[in-house]
Amino acid sequence: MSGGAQNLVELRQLSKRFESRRGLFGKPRAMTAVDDVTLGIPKGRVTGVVGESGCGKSTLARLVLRLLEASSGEVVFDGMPLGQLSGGALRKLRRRMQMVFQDPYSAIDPRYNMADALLEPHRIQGIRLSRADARTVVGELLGMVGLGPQIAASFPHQLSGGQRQRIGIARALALKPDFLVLDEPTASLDVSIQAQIIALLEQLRSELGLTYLFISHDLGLVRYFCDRIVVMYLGRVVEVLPQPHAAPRHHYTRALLDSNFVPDPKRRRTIRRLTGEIPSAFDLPPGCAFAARCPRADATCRAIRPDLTQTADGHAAACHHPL
Amino acid sequence: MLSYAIKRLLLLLPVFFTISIVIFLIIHMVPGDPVDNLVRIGSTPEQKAVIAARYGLDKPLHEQYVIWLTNLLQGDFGNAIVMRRPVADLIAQNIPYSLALSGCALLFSTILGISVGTLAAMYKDSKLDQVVMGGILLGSTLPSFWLGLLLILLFSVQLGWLPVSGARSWEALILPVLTIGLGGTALVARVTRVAMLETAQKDFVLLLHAKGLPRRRIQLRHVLHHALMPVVTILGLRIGWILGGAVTVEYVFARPGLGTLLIKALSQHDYPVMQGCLLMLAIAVMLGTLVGDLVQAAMDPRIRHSMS
Amino acid sequence: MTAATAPHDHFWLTFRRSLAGKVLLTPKGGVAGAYLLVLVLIALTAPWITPYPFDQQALPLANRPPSLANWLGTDEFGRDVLSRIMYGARTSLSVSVTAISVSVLVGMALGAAAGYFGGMFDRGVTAAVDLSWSFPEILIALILVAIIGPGLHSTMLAIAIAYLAQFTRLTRAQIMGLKGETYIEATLSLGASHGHVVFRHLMPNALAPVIVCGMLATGDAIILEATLGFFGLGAQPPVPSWGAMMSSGSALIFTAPWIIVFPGLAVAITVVMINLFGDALIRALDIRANLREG
Amino acid sequence: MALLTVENLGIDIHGIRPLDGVSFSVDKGEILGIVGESGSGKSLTALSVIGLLPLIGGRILRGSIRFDGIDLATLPEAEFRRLRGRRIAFITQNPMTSLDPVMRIGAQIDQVSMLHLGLDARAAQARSIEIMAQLRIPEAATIYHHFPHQLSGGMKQRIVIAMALAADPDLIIADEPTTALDVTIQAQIVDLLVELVRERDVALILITHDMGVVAQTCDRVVVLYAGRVAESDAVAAIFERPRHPYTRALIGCIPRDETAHGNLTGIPGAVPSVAHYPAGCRFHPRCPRRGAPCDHIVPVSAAMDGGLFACHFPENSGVAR
Repeated sequence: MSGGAQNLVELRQLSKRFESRRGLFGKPRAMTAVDDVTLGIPKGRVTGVVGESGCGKSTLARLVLRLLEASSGEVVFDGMPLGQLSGGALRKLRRRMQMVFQDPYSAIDPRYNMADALLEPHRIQGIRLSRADARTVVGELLGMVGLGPQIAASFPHQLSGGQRQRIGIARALALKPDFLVLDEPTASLDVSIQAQIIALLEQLRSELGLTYLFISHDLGLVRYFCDRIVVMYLGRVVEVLPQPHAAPRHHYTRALLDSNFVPDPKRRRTIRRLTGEIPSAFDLPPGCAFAARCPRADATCRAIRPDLTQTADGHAAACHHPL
Repeated sequence: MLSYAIKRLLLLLPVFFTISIVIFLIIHMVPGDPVDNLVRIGSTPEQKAVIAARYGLDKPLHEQYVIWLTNLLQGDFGNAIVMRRPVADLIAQNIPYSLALSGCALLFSTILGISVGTLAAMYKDSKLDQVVMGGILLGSTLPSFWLGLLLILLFSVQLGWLPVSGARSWEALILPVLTIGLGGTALVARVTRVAMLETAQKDFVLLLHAKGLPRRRIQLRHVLHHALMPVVTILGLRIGWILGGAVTVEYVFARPGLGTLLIKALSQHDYPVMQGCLLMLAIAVMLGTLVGDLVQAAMDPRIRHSMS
Repeated sequence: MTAATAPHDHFWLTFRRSLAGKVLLTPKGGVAGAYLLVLVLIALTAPWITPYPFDQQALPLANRPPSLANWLGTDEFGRDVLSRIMYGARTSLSVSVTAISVSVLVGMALGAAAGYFGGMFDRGVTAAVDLSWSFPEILIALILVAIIGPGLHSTMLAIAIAYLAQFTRLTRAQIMGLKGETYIEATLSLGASHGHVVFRHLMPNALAPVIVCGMLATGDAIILEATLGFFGLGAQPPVPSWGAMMSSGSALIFTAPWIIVFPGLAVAITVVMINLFGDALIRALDIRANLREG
Repeated sequence: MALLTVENLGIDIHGIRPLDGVSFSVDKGEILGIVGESGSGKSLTALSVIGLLPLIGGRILRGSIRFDGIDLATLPEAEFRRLRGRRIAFITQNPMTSLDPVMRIGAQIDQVSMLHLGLDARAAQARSIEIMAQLRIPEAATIYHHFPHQLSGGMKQRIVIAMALAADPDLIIADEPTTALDVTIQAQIVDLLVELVRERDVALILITHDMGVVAQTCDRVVVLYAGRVAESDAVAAIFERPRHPYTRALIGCIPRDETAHGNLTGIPGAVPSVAHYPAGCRFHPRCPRRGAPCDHIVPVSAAMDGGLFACHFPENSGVAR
């Protein structure tokens, strides 16, 4: 798509609808969690996806790894369309694409000690290890994420949140994948630990040449960590920033940026209110989903859904009146 | 609220039909020819033929069911084989006794259980709480028929205060109600206590304190309201418990009632009576669940709104 | 306690931290554990340790109150009540433990399948379970015994079926809850099969509450067995069971109350002890306290 | 004399002591930020000030909490209750769970003015709707009759704020009022709170884990670490010349536009739990500047240029490492 870098993963018109029904007599309703997303994830880079709750970023993360079946569209991983793979082939391919989860507290089975947790990926993939090899593998993985070998015998409840998230990362790396989906990996951690984990992820990426898809609600963090930023609102991609500090063209991205609390009292933001609430994903308006809250919205915006249009520099925005 | 009630009622229809099918099938699950299960032993082939024709036993099963159900809905429960009377009469005769017993026991368990559970929660870990917890343990573990016998032994035989059995006076109701009520009270008290303690941990209760409301008002007005919701659920769902208790207790106290009738029918293999009794109990259980749901909906706007 | 910890101390420390230690070292758990152990021993060795054979009749000695010769009195056939209670423990325990074990196993299989795979199967199971759950176990058991006929085996079957709903419901709820845990998704994302997820993660984690619930239900099953026996639908004479003893004794409540008081006491104490033990177990395992409300 | 002065506060909860020697003050028209990570004791500080420690089995061990001449630490519950919600209001962290789900929104706000101001139902309703409108709740008169589950998170938090304002308090304590909300909604709520303080001349204690929120809103800051005050100062001073190494590290944990790749490192180690507080300075195991006395001598709080800090080797103060 952009920047010349080859895409490791490509999403083509990916959509996911959830059907639900209120009670036995309620009308069935469809919620479109991810709506027609087309996106390339360049190899060896960090692609960030940012948005608020209900924007579909976590669903997108699961669609990319086919942990959820897409309603339509497809995901192509390194030239292989995931949707056409058989169950067995997909399970094999999972070695190459892994995920780090938001909640480190429930990401490890409470009955497993860390050595067992770290060896589970091998066991699942049917890789037999001798006792000595297993010990080496555990030691290496722990070392890779900055933990000492004594951790191997501990159980999850004996570890801090930061340590658990390191184990989560080590498990994801156990099978030497090329691609990691990071689903808000620091959202449930203290800020001092969040920064540690981000530093670790940066280091691992440069050492192992990994490709990341980084999901977050924190624009400040995404702007620091990512090479390219995808902004989502109510299931749709509204803007793709080719560089993290590119000036936003979509009004929603602007609003997100304005809502960011910069840790500098000398740069206090002037109070600029974004009125209105995020609408329910169940009954989306026909036009631009952001129209109800947008200061520039007019009749066109409310009636016609703007397409994601790209300019030469790889910058894309879905807005009738871009900034 | 009314539309909610109607919807809940409609939801019960499939349940009713399922139950009625199960009860209908009982007679076909018992070993032997269904006709033999519907007539007295030693009946003549002519008598058998009459019964078979009446119940359509020569027709396919689903037609038999339709006949049976149509009869039922017209109030025809069939004839008792051993007791030799219309089942409907037997039920009509016995049901007031069961209603009185179950109603009183339910009232007793609810009022006592909620009060005791609330007190125990408000004074958690105190002597009072420990006594209540002990009572709950005993109340929920003692076999009810044995408890009934012990109460008879104490109050009727030793002290001579109350009648041993029968249903001739209101005094005769006291011991049976007590016997069932203790188990029910224990159940209600336990649920109330746990629910009160859980609710007290909620954020909104902290905020009520922060608003400066008096502790007692928070406990009795806000926390208790929430604690009663699971109590109502349990009571609605397990109203059968009370009725089940009534079955054994009626037998122990030799009271007339559906339970005694059912046990009698069971031991005499009087299948039409059995079916009739079970159907009545099933309807009671369903109504119990319905009332529980409606009370819940009245107490919680989220439930009311969930269906519209 | 310095670096040189004696082996004895080490054992003690390990025990104190183990599950058994956490249960048995509480006052309630200890007393209940000791009682249950003794009861099981009595049930196992009853034929050799009872003062009299359970069926030794002596009509001249009928309906005797408790005495030195017959500590708990004799019944209407002059049989020793204590000996029969000890023998009855065999019946009551074996019936309830067998029935509940069967119920737990089948219920876990049904509940796990329904909870994990969902769909139509789940809806069917849930509907059946909800239906049967709102009827008291005693009623279900009575009907089943009425259909298949009285006796120990039908009692067992009736109890097993009567409690099936409870374990299916509980297991399903457990599995549903665990399914939402991140580690299940994490395991799936590693390419795990459904079998791996169910048997290596879901079932082991769902086990503890179901076992504890089964333990508590064993107490209820003893009552249920006794009730069926009381109605004359359980163990058939001359096999002694606690319920059957009370059934024959209920007519004699005015003249020989001991025939009915003591077997009932045996039921009551046993059930209380099972509950105390279960509570200690719940605390030691740190399971939700409201497990009991289903 | 400030409106609220907390001095040397220490508390006990079931035998553990999560707060130790906490001091700060706040005055009318001022926003005081109390910032810290999980387990720093910031929420317990709030509970101490509104006298709700007993609810979680805690009690004040030592120190004083002086509010407008009254010592709250020794005030009997009956009198404290008349202050709570009346002169000191509280805003909780999670608006989703902070309202009674079975009670109409309006009634929950009315409760406060009826209880504390003695208003009748009609007057209370009028007042509640007026406050709701001031908080820019659209169609306040309609929302008044709604139940909590009919509102979004941001709207619920406005209702919680309306409850806090219902009796015209002098001091508002907001415990992470925006943490559970979406980014754009967070900004709305924070702006609303700042506006309130400026317009109504109330004192606001804003408890947060987010140095960004502090920088954008507060006048003064107290940085808590493991139940003790690491540093307190005016907000500009704290960000310009942090003296405690923890303060500097905490600020450095938030990426800014100019933060270069690889410069976000976090603080090594983990936040200690109450049961395992280290001896001496509680930050010393994670501190880049630690020296000989740090692991056994508790640093005494020192004042400099209007700020306070508790460190043996402070930065920006001329003390050599």
